[in-house]
Amino acid sequence: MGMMKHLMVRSRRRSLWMMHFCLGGCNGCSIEIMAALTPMYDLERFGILNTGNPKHTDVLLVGGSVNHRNRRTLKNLIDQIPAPRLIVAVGTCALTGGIFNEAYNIIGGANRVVDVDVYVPGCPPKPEAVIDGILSGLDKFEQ
Amino acid sequence: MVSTMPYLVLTSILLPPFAALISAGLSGRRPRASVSIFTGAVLIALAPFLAFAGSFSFSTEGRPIPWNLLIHWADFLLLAVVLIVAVRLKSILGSVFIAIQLLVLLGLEIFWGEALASDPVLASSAVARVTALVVNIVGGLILIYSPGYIHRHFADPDTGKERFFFFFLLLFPGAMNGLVFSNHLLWLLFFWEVTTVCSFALIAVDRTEEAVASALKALWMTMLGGVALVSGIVLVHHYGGFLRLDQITAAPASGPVLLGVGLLCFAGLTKAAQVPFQGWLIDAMVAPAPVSALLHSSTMVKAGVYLILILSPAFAGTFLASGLALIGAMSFLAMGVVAVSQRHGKRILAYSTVLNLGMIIVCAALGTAAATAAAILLIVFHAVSKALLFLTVGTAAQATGSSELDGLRGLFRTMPLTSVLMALGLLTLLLPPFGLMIGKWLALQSAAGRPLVIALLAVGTAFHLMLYARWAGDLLWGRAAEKAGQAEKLPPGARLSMMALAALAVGLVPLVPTFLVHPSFFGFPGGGVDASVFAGAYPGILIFGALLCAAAGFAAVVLRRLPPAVFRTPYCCGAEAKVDGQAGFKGPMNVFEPARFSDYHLAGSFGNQKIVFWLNAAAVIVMVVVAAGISATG
Amino acid sequence: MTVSVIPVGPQHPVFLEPFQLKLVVEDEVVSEALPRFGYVHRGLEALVVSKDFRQMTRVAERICGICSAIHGMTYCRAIEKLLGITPPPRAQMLRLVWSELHRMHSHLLWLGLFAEAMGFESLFMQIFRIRETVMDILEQTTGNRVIISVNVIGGVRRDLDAEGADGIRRALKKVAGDLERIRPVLVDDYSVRKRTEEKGILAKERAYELGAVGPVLRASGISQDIRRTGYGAYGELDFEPVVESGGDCQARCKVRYRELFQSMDLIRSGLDRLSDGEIQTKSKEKPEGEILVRSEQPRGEVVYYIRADGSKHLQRLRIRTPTFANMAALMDLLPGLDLADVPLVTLSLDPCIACTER
Amino acid sequence: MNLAKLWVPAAAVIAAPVFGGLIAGIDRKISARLQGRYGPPILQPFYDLYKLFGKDPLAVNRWQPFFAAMYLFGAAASVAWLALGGDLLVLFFLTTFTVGFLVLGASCVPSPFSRAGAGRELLQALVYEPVLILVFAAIFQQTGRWDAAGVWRQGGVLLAQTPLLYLCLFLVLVIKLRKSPFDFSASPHAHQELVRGVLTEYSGPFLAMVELGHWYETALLLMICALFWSSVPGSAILVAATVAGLIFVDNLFPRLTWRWMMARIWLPLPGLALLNLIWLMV
Repeated sequence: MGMMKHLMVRSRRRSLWMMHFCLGGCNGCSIEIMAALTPMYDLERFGILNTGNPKHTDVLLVGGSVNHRNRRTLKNLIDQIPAPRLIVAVGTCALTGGIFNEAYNIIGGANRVVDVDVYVPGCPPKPEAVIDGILSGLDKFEQ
Repeated sequence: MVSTMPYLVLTSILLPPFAALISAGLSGRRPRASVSIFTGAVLIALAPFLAFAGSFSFSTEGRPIPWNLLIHWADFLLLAVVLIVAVRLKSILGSVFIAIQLLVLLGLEIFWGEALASDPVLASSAVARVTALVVNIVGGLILIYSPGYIHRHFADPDTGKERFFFFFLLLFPGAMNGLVFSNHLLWLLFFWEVTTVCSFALIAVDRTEEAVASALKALWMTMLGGVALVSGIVLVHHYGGFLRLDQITAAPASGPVLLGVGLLCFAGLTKAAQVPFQGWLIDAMVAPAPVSALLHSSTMVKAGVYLILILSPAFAGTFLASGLALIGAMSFLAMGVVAVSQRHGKRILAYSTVLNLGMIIVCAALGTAAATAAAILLIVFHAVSKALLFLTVGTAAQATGSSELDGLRGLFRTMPLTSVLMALGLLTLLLPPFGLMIGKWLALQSAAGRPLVIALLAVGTAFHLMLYARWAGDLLWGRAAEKAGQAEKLPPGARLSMMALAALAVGLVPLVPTFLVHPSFFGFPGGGVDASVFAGAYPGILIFGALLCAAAGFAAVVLRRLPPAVFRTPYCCGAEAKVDGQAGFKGPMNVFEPARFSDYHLAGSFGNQKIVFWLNAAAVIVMVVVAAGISATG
Repeated sequence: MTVSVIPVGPQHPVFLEPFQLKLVVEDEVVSEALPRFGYVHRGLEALVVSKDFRQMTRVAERICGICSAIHGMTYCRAIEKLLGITPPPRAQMLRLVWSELHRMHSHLLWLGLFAEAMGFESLFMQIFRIRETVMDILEQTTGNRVIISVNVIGGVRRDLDAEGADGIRRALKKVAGDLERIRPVLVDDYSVRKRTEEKGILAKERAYELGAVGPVLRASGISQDIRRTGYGAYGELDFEPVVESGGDCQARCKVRYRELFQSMDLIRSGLDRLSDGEIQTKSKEKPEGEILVRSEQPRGEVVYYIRADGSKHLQRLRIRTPTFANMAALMDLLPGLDLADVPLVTLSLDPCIACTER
Repeated sequence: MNLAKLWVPAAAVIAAPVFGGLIAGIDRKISARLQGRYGPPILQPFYDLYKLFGKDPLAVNRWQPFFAAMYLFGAAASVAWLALGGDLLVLFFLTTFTVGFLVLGASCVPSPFSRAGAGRELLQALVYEPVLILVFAAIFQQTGRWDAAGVWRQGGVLLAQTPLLYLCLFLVLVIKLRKSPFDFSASPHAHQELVRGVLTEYSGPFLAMVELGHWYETALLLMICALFWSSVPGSAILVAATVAGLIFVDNLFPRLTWRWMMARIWLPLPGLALLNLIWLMV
């Protein structure tokens, strides 16, 4: 049993299917997440695969700040991600609302809607930072 | 046992008309329903005896009743009555074909007269007994199903429509029993005409313009078959001196006799609604569900393939056989193509009937032991599955008001039992280890040596998945509403017959080699079927079936225990919303859009009427070439 | 009920950004398309009330990550005009260099996404590899990859030394070589042509009527490029707008592909003509008045309207982005398309929702 | 059927997913290298699968996971059937069973993507099913045997007489394994208009079952390929070459549309197969 569990933790750490959802932001974080998939950074060597479907997702990368319309969408998406899951807020907007925090339509960072596991700062964070953020959240799967 | 056989057969032929007369004399729904259910039950009880009690024959010689004379005059009378009806309904083609038949029959009577007696008039060949088994069991179940349906169908019990309906519905199985046990060709002709008339009456039962038009279409097409049948009899009798089926099938025919056999087969093609005569059967689905079930599954169309199958020793290996195989394979492919573009459930089933009959005709034409076994299996299992489907679709249509595929979507929510039975029916048409698949397997195997035929069959087979699988999936859309079971109130007769048909469709499978096509029960034309046909594969299929049951049961038990929290809305890109328990999404302007998805019908390419035209033209060309070929070689 | 309704978005793998397209399809042919916006709306034009006009430069850069540098430059140009100052020539030329680098990074991103929308995974990867060279230049010369924040009111924030300029030249040579290598696949391959040729044709007249801008308009055969108005340092350089006549996805792809080379030419000649001197003109004034400024973004013409009353805060900031102008064309193109071509055609207009919704 | 030989299908049922998973791993690695990336470890598909089994089950309704289980059962049963040396035509119907339940599972949910994926899966089946039948008919034509065991024992290089058929079979493989240019029903890559097509609504262990079923299907098709050069080294070479071909084709093409497939592949494919069949008979 212990061995099976060990193997499960190992598998979870090595196989992360990700989805990114861009909330209200400048889109720069999405671009950098995209770039992280490509030859220079190659997320797939860590077993991280881009799926784009919440039902297949282990890691949700949220970029941008929450507004009144996309809040519902984010909730819907989170509801369809099976546990155990990792939620990573990427970029300043997703952390705090960023430069737009004072705008009338902005509620704030992603943590206003979901429990965020890892925060990746930067405007936008570099692909290395995104990778580092995801990988540093892996310990969540130990439990 | 053997001594009682003639009485059993006569009962099976005479009880239905007798019951029909009684029900016509009765007033009130309940008594008529009782007669129908009782007749159905008796036929079902009779069926195993008819099938397994061994061979029998019935001769007219020395009987107190002049049977031959009776049949002849009854035939004249019948045709005369229908002629009057056809003329009154202004059906030119119908009237002409009936008139021709009358004239030819008259000619037969005048020229040959007394010589037309030939015994035994009734006999039971192997194919006949299997067909009788199907006719009586499936037909009986449909009789049991009918009252519940028809009482809802006709709002007013006293318009006479219901009386009319039950009269012909009850008459039908009797005519079919007569047809399959006929050995004498003129007897066969008589029963053949009775089934034609019954189907004509039953299609028209609603008396709507569409129903009458469809009935008249059926009438002229099948009456054209009647003309071919009569002419075939004349040829066969004049050149071969044959008047009985056992004489014709004793040896391969040639020359004009083969042409006569060809005409008989042509009659079979019209009855089995093969191209270019598919039109009447497709339109016939306007009739109430029990009628469609009866026409499509057990009776009318099976008469056509029965005739071709039983004649197969007479044309084995000839040019005619190749022609028939081609026509059958063309029907098989083309009807699949056309059916894909349809949206109407009953229409799809109608096309599917034609294509299955096409495959049976291919088997009959191939004539090998395996092919014959395939034909038998296809006849049996197709009848059961198709009856189940027509009955469930009818039930659903009555409850929901629609038999369009789009209307049946998500039926599981409101009618769990009906929808599951319907889905099962669809899967039995398609998947292993069910009977139709075994039939298709043997058919494909037999056709392997003929590249064109197997190519047509191969391309056609692929359409079946598209026809049935998506439909079955559609039915089970969504989750069962609470108390759906109570809401789905079915009449007991309907529930019983649908369940019985489903049980047959599944439960007959293990009986195939030992029972349905085993030589010890039915010696087959073409040398008989032995176990080698199934060598190796069949036990494997059974093991597969057993494992399937085990796996399905296990999965069902495990999945039953899934807690409700497991169920989530389907993915709609984060815009998911639910209104009144219906899944969907919030669209532009914040408007709720319920989930809607219609199947791919490819109406633009496959549903094109031009395809049908060219197809009919091709079929006519094949027929002309075959006729010319036979004449030339003769 | 013979039709299907398909929601594409707000979260859909094909689009990086959240917006919704409700597609009504029959046998996968679109008969009706309706968009829904608002998922990225931040209301940042209203931020002028809480941020002063210098801070607004940073907000303007964050309207959109892909057009960031040009947004910042356009905003700065508008304020500079209100202030009545002119940036030094060196700053103007550096703005041009970074704008064109940004255009390259945007076009390369687009080419990659376009390949991915066709399901051409390997081409997507190759293009993104080429793109990384451009990203490296941006990082080396400005310190950031996407939001480079080089523009300030009155000039630029960073200078470029000779070594940096040589670095850019070397990198561009590599990019040009790499781009030449993918040309046969991107433009001539049978299967790619099958997916892109005659898909989503926007006729010349229709493009004009619908007010399309940028590469979309140029792919329909209309030669229009705001850079030709000669703002900034563009007046010093000689170039012709890239025009294709097909009006289909392939034409739009070709326009952007050729514009990459055009941008490289502009950068090279810009670097060659880089004059010595200051990189910033200082001013302590507050802006006052009304101004309308246009620039050519990677997606087309962007229009900034600013009204200021001489205080620290602007009175009004209004931006018309190119994607907004092209949206009408998109809605015109979608009906009649195959579902499989919807992502491709939508992407071929290079929609930038973050710009559009602000 | 010899009961003592039941260990063969049992072993095949265990080995096939390992084989299928390895093929998937190698495919991902080589594809990554072709795209200039380092790529995941070869064992990555197994990590993925095991992880999926450990995730929370989510479903839309009870039918969906049931059909997933049936799909897996069908795929495993087909492999067992072929390993047993069973009848090839029956094997064809078993593959119908498999894909049928995949389609059922995808179409029993009110999700436009899954439903459209099911529709496309059916169109694919329309294209490859005739070819499978004709391939089996040709094998019978050549060897006189319907049973796979007999065909294998017969030995010989079937490929020599059936190059066109093998080409058709290769295209079937491309379609069946959802490789470009035919990866439109359940693309393994993201950025598809139908999200993941037929797989969209599956998640966690149910997705794992479907994935496992797909590995069985991969193994099955490669086993059919192996019949064309029925000797151990020969079939190994053939299978390796075929897999390599698949990976290259996958990376060389964008995704085309099913309309293109129906227009350009649907009838030419059985036509080509028929041509080869007639050639065999002459």
